[in-house]
Amino acid sequence: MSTHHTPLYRDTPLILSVSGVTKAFDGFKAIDDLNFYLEEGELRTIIGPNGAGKSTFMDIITGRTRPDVGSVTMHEKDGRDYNLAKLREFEINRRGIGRKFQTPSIYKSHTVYDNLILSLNKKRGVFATLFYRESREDRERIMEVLKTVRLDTRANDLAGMLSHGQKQWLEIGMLLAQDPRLLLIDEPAAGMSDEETERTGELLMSLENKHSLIVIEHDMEFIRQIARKVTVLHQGHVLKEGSFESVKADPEVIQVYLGRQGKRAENN
Amino acid sequence: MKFSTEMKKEMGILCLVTGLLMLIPLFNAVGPESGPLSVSAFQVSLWGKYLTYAVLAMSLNLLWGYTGLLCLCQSLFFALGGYAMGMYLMLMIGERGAYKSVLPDFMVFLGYQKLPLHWEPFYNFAFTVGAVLWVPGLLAFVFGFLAFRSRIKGVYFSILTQALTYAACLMFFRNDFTFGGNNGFTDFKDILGCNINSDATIRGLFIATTALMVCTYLITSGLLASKLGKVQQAIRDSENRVLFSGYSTTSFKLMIFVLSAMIAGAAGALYVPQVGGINPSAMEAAKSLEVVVWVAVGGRGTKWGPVIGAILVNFIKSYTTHAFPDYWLIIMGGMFVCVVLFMPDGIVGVYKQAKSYFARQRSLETTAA
Amino acid sequence: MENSFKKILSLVAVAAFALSASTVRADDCADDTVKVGILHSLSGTMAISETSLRDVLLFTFDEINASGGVLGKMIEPVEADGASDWPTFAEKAEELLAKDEASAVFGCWTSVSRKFVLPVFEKYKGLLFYPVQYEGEEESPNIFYTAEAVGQQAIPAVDYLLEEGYTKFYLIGTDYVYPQTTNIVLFEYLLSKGIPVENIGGGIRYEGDVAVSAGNYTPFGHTDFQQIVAEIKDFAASGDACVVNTINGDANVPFFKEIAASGLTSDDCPIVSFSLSEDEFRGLPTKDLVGHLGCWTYFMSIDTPANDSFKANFQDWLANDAPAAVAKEGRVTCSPMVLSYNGVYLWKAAVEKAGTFDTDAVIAALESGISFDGPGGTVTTQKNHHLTKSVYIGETLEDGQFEILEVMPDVYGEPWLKGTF
Amino acid sequence: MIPHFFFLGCSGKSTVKQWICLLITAAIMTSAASARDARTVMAELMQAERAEQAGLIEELSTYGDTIIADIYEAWRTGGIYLLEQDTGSQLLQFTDAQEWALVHNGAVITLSEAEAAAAKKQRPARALRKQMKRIIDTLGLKADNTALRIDSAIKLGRSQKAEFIPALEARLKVETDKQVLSALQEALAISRLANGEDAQVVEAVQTLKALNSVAARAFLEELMQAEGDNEHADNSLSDACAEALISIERHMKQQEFFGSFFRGFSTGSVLLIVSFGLAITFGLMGVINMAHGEFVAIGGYVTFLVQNFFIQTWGLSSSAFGWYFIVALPVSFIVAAVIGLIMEVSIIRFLYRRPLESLLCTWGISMVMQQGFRLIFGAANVQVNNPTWLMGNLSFAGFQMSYTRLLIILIALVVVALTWLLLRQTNLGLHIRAVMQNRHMASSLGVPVARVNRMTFALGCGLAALGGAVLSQIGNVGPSMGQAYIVDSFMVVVTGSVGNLLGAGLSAMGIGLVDQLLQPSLGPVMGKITVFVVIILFLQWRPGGLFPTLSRSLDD
Repeated sequence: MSTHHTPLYRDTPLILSVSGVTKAFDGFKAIDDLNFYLEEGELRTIIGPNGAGKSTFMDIITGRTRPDVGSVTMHEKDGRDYNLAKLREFEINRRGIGRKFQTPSIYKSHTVYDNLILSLNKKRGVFATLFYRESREDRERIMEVLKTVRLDTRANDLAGMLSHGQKQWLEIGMLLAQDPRLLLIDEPAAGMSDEETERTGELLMSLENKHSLIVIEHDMEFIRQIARKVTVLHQGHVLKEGSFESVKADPEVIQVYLGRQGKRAENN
Repeated sequence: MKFSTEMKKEMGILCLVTGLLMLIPLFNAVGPESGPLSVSAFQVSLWGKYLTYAVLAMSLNLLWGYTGLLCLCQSLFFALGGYAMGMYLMLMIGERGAYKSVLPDFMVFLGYQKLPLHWEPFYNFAFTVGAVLWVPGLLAFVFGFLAFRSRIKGVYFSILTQALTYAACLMFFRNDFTFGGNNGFTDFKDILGCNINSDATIRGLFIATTALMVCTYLITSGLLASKLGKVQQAIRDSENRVLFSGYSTTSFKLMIFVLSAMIAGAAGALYVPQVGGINPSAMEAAKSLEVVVWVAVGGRGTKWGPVIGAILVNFIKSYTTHAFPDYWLIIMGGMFVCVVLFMPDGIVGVYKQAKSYFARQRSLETTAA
Repeated sequence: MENSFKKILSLVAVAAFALSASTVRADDCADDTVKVGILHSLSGTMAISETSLRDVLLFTFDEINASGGVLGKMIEPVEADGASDWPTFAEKAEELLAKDEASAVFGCWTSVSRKFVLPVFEKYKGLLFYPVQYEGEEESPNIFYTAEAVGQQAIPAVDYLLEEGYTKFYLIGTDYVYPQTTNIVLFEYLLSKGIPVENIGGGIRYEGDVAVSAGNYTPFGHTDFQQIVAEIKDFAASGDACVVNTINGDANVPFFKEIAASGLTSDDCPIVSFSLSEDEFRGLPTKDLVGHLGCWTYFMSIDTPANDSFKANFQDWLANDAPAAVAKEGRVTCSPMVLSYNGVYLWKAAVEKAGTFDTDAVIAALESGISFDGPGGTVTTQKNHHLTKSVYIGETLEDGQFEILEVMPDVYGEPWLKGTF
Repeated sequence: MIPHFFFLGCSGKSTVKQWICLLITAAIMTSAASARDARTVMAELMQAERAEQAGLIEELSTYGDTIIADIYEAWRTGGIYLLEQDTGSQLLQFTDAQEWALVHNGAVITLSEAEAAAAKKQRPARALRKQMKRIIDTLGLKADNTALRIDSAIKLGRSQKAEFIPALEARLKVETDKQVLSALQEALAISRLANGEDAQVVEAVQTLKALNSVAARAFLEELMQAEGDNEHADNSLSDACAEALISIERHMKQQEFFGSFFRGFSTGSVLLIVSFGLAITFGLMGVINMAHGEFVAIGGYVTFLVQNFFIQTWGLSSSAFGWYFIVALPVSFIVAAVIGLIMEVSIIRFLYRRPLESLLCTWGISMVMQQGFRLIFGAANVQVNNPTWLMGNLSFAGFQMSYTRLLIILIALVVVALTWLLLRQTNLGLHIRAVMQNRHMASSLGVPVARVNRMTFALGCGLAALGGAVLSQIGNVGPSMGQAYIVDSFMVVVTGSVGNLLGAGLSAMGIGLVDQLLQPSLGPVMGKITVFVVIILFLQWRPGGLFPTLSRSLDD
């Protein structure tokens, strides 16, 4: 695969390069000439006002939408590169990219345990699935994940019966069960209590270095808790990139955020 | 583990049902001539017909109940299986038709000089049985591949399948489509050398239908017990999640779709000799909707729901069309409305409903106490 | 587990209930009644036409019972709804024969329903009376066709049009066997009468050199005739053209409304219809149909004492004795109704001649030639299970009646006409 | 009446000669009968034997009196009576003014009740009517109505009778209306094909070619055939005919194409009107309304009842009758809306959270309603007559558009416009859109969700019935009338994207156009099949219909 978009200063191995990506819906550019690079094991937070193109960005990485222009490259550890823009969702997932959606997306008529079985990083073809037999290894792995997301006591309950926060965790657990290289997490703290939010933050931070993470979030407290490096998206391209503090102090970012928030305050 | 005990129970139920059904041909063969225990050939073929409907409902349940795909071309697959079997049966009439020709009557009638090429292989029973499965299967594969690949979902999928059914129905109504047009296939004489009207053949067909039902049941529960069954239900709950968990939902849906089409085709193939004919109205859009209604009445997404729904609805229809010919539509329609309003999970769900009702009562009592 | 156990219990209960309910035979015939089946669609698309036949049958049985029944036994009609669904027809036919042991069954309208019940009647050695004009090409030992064959409807009508000096014929019908057969027979007939092929409109399809289909065909329940009417208008533009219409049932309404809207009148281009009788006119804007033609073996306007008393008795029955479900207002009589009526009386005469209800004996009696002076004149059974009867050609009036233009007495019923011209 | 010997001299091959003979006959007749008038001849004709009729008809054709048309119309539609008395029989006309007039002189007389009862209705024989039609047609040349004049001219021309040529020529000189003029030219040319000199015939062929006369095709073909058989003739005439035919056929093809467009729009409008209600109940509300077809039928039946009310109150032939359709439109809307409201309150409101069960439930309701119609109105179709002002058609650039179809297109536009206004410009519309987008959010913002649901469902049902009222003008009204459209309606709504009214409108038009454009080449059955294939392919290309809704939520 082509690598000419890879930047020259590649000192730490990159896991993902997004270069020159543009995506328009009916003439409206949701993503506009976006460049974005993520290092192996990094935890990156993306912020930006509504309509900045955050979710579309994730859609493009995971193959849900195809970019009009530009390339999205995933770098394997062995040096091979894959153009994600050419792959379908499940193929991208099999390369090790997991995604958690804004609203919890789980299988509500399956038990928590079965939710995780389905997420295990196993062969996922039709016939492999048909003749799959559960091994002890698998069971242990599931119990381990369940402990990580603190759902070990609810393994046999139907997932639909869980609370909202627990559903969010279950979904994170499902991602972990896949053992992905890169996790994309869209607003994990939405709808959680303060305590739950904090625990979620801890969980995410514990994943850093083992996995690469991209987190989209609105909750500033939460971002402060977890943020190492923050990317600010605005009108489909990167407005600013840097530490949480430097971004927070940036006048342009303040303008983008406050300009809007000020208006919203008036409306209310 | 507890799976095995549940499995045993299930098998027990299955055996019991099969046993009960077997009583029908048994009483017909050796039972008394009259009295409440006598079973006439008419009843055997009638119940045979209900059972083919039950299998058809099960095939839809596999798609709609467990995978969440509301397919409105189930009657098309059923009819295709029926037509394949019908072609064999038409050829078996031989020279006993009205025109005393080796060609089926309608062909003589439409001026055909010789048998069309695609009819030739249907002299062979084995080929016919194959065709009963692969013709609907192939159609489902091609159509499903196109539809699932372009992510056609929900009601769009339903309407698309309905359009397919409608188009096929109009096609089969055409006289020059070599399948007999509106009159379809009727007046069969033999199947595998046995007189199709003899009691023994009718019993044989009934037993074959029961066997098909048992097979379908086993396939369904086998699937459900496997991880594939879990993926199937996961697709129903959250298809995108499955996709983002690395499963190619297209392949899974396609496989279920093809399987379901083949089961429906097999049911159709057993339906035709028991009913004595087939014509294109068997694949009308309304027929597919009827199947949906059977499944919904019995209980969608349950193993026995479709069977109970199909048999019950058709039994009541048979009874009321004879007993209350002017009012049966009102009776049936009223019944459907009541089912929806008072039994949201279908007939099979009534038990669960009752249980939760009593549980609530009990808890009320305890709190009161 | 408990759950599934209950499930099975309920299943068993349902099955047992169903089985016992369907097994219990109706009470054995009382000695003084004889069961006779009525097998028509009372629901679904065909109910529009068939319900009237059920009504007239009920009337006929009451009339016969009032005059002493058949062989001293009262007729006990057993009704079943075929629901416009052909497998249901087969099922109900079997039920009537196997369970109710009906001595004779009167019913069916569409050809396909007859095709579906035919094996059942042959298997149970039953007897069916079929009252609706049909394409012929059939002669079952267990069916009597009181219906008009092609030679008793289409051929006389075309003869009349030829006599009137029409030289161009447009054939249109619904795509099923009756129109297809009628039109191909007419096509052969018209050619034999020296009408050139280019004067026969609607399109002809050849299989090699043999014409296998003539005319323009629409699907069942077609609602949009704009294109076809435009074509007919072009066809009729140079005069002396007429239309032979074998469109089925409902679809005639949009067809004639389109014709009326296009300004094509019966003087420009008369339409002769084979599926429209007085009963269908109840649902058609008859003022648009004035002057168009019909051809049947009975018209309500026949001015004979037999017909007058038939009509009066029927209205009387509707007013006083008809069951609640029978529509009472604006009722008319038409050919299929009268052929149903004739069928019952022919059966009665045959039973009386045979002296028994035994089907074989009754069929033999019918084959020997039995006459009945019905409302449409005398009808006589033939050995080939069809009837010799008078054919009437009429013209539609604005009140939904026919004015009789021509009578052809005692036309022989011949089912095998294809390829004879 | 015509002396037989006249024909003896006419046994020559030339048709022209025959016509001359006829002309002479006519001239003699005219002079012989000048003392009589049209009324007398009509009265004689009514009582004449079959053998005498032909002569009287010929005689009648020499009169230009419009009274012939009046009396004939009365005769044809049953307004002429014969009163036989001892003193002799009298022919009477029962006039529109409800009076008895003597046919032979028009004097009004009074009859006693017994006499009136004894009078027997008279009707002309069919063969006579065909001939009478021709006479009436010449009268039509002088009619005030241009459509009648055109009609009459074309019929005269088509008869190819030499005796009409002078009448046509005379009219041509005074006629001012363009369309009538071209019709007259066409008629003259067709007549001259058979009656003219050789030069005139060639000229006539040229004229017909220039006029693109569809009616002339058969005559041209006939002429060409005759010329082809005639070995001595040169080919110029038959060549001219062939050329003219090609030109006419080409013109017809063009007309056909434009005609198909119009028919496509009209079919599309029908689909639109019928499916618009469903676009609301199913598209916006998500109720899979299988009873939609029965609401369409309610519209048809209400129209039938309104029509009957008008007939009972004012009579079928009164001018008031024409208004019934206009009254029926709002009435059917209201009746169905009320029934829809009752249904919503009693059943549908429990099903909003269970859309798939709405299918089963409304399926049941549809069965009950269908059989209900049969029990109330009978199983047969009921008769709905079109108001007279809807009969006939408008000619535009050579092809005809019937008033019914034009009205339907108009109603479709009005329905779309009104619905758009309702949804976009009113408070109720705002509420409807809010509830349909997010029930919970709307409810917590104080929108009266239950009421909005009721109103929306009633609106959808009312629109369905409106569709039924419109259908009553072009199709049948019966218990299963809605069933014929239910599949099409769902197809329209889904192809246009569920929940998008504009999409439904466009898809209805698209389906109508595709259907009508395909029909001429494929025939109705294959045309319809192809439409379904096109829809299937279209949804392959756009899996969410015409205007798919973009959603942020993962599973919708």
